[in-house]
Amino acid sequence: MPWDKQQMAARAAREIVPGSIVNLGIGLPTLVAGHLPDDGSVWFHSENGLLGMGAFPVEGEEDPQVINAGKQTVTVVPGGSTFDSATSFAMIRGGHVDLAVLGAMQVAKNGDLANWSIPGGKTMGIGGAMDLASGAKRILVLTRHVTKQGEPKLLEACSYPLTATGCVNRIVTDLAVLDVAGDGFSLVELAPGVDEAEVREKTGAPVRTDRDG
Amino acid sequence: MPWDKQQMAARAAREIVPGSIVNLGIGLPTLVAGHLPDDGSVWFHSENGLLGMGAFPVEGEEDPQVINAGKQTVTVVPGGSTFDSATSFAMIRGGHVDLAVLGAMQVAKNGDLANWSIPGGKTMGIGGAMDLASGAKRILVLTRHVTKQGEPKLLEACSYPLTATGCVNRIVTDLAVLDVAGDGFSLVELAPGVDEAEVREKTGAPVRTDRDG
Amino acid sequence: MDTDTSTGAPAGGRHRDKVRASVGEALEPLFDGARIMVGGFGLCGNAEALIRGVIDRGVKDLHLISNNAGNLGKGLAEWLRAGIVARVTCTYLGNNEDLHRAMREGTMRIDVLPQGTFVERMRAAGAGIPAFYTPTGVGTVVAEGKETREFDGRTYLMETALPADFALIRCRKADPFGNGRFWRTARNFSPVMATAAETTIVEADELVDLGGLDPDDVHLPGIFVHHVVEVTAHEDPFEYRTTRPREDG
Amino acid sequence: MDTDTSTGAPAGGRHRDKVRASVGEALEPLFDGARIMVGGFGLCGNAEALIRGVIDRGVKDLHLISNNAGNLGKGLAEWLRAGIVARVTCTYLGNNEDLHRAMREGTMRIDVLPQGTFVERMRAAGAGIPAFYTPTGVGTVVAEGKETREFDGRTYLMETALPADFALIRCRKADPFGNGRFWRTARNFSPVMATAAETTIVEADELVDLGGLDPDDVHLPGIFVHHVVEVTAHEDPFEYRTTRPREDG
Repeated sequence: MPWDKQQMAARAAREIVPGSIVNLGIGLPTLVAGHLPDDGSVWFHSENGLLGMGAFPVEGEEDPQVINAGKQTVTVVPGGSTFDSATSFAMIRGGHVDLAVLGAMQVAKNGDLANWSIPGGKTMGIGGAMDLASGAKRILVLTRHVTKQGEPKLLEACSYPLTATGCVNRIVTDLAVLDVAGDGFSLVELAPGVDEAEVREKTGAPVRTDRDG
Repeated sequence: MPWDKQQMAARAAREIVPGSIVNLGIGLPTLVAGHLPDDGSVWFHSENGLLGMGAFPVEGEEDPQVINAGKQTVTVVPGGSTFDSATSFAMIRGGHVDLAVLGAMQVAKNGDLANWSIPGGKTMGIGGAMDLASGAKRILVLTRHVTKQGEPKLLEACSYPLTATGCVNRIVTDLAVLDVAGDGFSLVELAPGVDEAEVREKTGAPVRTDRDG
Repeated sequence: MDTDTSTGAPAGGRHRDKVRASVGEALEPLFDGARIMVGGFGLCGNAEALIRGVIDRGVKDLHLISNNAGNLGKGLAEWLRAGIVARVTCTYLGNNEDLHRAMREGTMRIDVLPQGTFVERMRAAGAGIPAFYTPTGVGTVVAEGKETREFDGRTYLMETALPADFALIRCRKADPFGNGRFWRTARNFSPVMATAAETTIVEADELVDLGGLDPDDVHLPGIFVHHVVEVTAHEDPFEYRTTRPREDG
Repeated sequence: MDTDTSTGAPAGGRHRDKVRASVGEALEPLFDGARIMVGGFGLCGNAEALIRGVIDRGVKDLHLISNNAGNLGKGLAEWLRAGIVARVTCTYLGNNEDLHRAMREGTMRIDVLPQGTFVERMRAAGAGIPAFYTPTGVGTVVAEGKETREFDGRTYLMETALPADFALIRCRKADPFGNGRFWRTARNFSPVMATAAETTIVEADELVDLGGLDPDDVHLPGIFVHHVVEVTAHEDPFEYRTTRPREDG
């Protein structure tokens, strides 16, 4: 049985090492925070100018001037800091953020990422996506394996406008964990009850396993 | 009789308009502050990271971590602020400093300034001189009219390594006040008892007056 | 700038008498066609009174430079509805239906930039840097028409400074010289915009005395500020009010 | 970086357990030939214990990146005397006789940069900007061998990022995550150097608890810091002790 959203987030959380600085993109990636040990060993960066982002506030303690990049009310953990956007993006572009967990519309076998615009659709804008995709040390994509229409999202090449080229390292989907391998995707792990055949069928580029060499 | 150092500084102080941000170079220019009204209308910027630099501290109240760019102990006026060097030079290079008062070894008729190195002599270094000379909105040079050896410092062209090209607006010397005029220097004012002939004689480029022009 | 004819020096500096009695007075310098930067991340940290005041001021054909250009019909979305904006430079449209409508109807030019490039271009303008290179946007539509260059084997885009005529920003505290301090994530683009604009106008929740801010506590030095107006009442709307239950804490 | 073979992900982040028990322990990562940035404007804001500790550490052939490389025989001048420096990048020699001697005798390569360019190159390194354009130095010896380019009719030099292996800086206060706060003009280059170095080591006058600094009061976010050591005793020498008489005040 494929992973559900929370199981996907939990699997993604296993990719996060203690002592790292992590930026979680808008949407599915925000669920990842809930699956980490509450020991203060991971520091969340929010590109609107906050390092040390904490959980949502307790009801009644919301501050409209304490928000994350998705404009949700959040809290600041002890040891958190606030700063201007130039400093915040210096952190990102300068390679100081260890990991960004991003959503995706399409990922290509060479690591190209498309996650900001669908041709002919409503453009939400770029926001911090391009800077995060090209600036963070490691990019983990968290996405369903196929679109609502059942089309593969892991492809030979992206057809949608790119966010950044060759930036993705690993992908966690509802079916599997895969690495970008240049000539295809390398299977790291299968969701329980999902087999290689299903993953291959639903992936738009070659999927290889260790056994393939 | 030519102006002495304090009279030169007093004359330079007359160039400073209320409500302006001023950076005073090391040496003679630092005397200028003592000739301004103590009404808080002029804000001194020190490139080591201080805006709102005040007078020297009262004896016994010196703080080795409150210094100016000449590494002298100073104070901070109410409304003063401290910041890092990148911000400090953003202020300078970004044109936010209204006036820099700088010393000079040589000034050319086109506004070229040389004030950091004498070939064959001891090089003190560049420090903030080049950024100030090319970044401040207006450059006032405060210098003796001739060298200790009696050589003119206001010249057709500088022979010493330049600090910046075409940057000087006005020069206050012990003999006169002159503007850079491209084809020479334009006489603005004479020190008491100094005549045009003396200024012309001690200047290495044409000196013109309103009558010439 | 006016010139004092007796000395040839500038006649009056801008760094005195900065406190304005009203929003209208603070906005007096605006003009039609001005490039105006407005601070805030969405509706967070908006100079609400200045934003509304611009509509009353009656200027038009503005080039708005702002991360979001409002949201939920509030803030800068009111400028879009009022028809006083000719051009928008932003990074994110999100659920800002007024901006989507403007884009759909082609009523104004809308440039969407990567957020890091957006703020770094403003920082460059404020810091006297005419252009810089960034990895962001290489190989994307953002790179179209731009120079690329390799450094140490990686490709970068050249981006140029983004200046403005005015910046309208909100501070939690400001003093009469314009030194400012922000609250939490309300800081965002505001202190950078202040450096990039020819004239910066600050809406301060609280105007403190000169000396009321410790020198080490100033987020925005007054050298970058030209007008200050105190506005004590703000709506500060929530965009997405997310909470956890109290028993959780 | 080590790799956890089960996931292929990096095995351990650097942003935990940053507090070091001693200067020696804090300096353990140093190596021969390292590029080391050291904060301070002259002797103001020097990480005195770290500076001395580097000599005890026994590393050599260092590339020192510092505004002044010491003065009056103190601070970094001790590195010059100890013969552990192969190269200096600075902006000002002034009365630093040890540096003048090194320049005279040609015992090390010494590059003298404009101060604004020096700090902006470090800021660029920390911010992922490989190069930028500046008006400073055009038409001077600083421009030799560098590209120039016109923007809007003015000529600018291209300058490149200046990174380092280590930054040694001094904070007045720091917390265990490495968030730091400086005192007055002791801030200078330090927070910028912290961004430009692969590893930043902070000497804190006072180590406070996590949460001991308000988020809005942090000058240097801990993301840029990797080791923190508390050192309570400092000489903090005066370079030029200038005063006015008490009756004047």
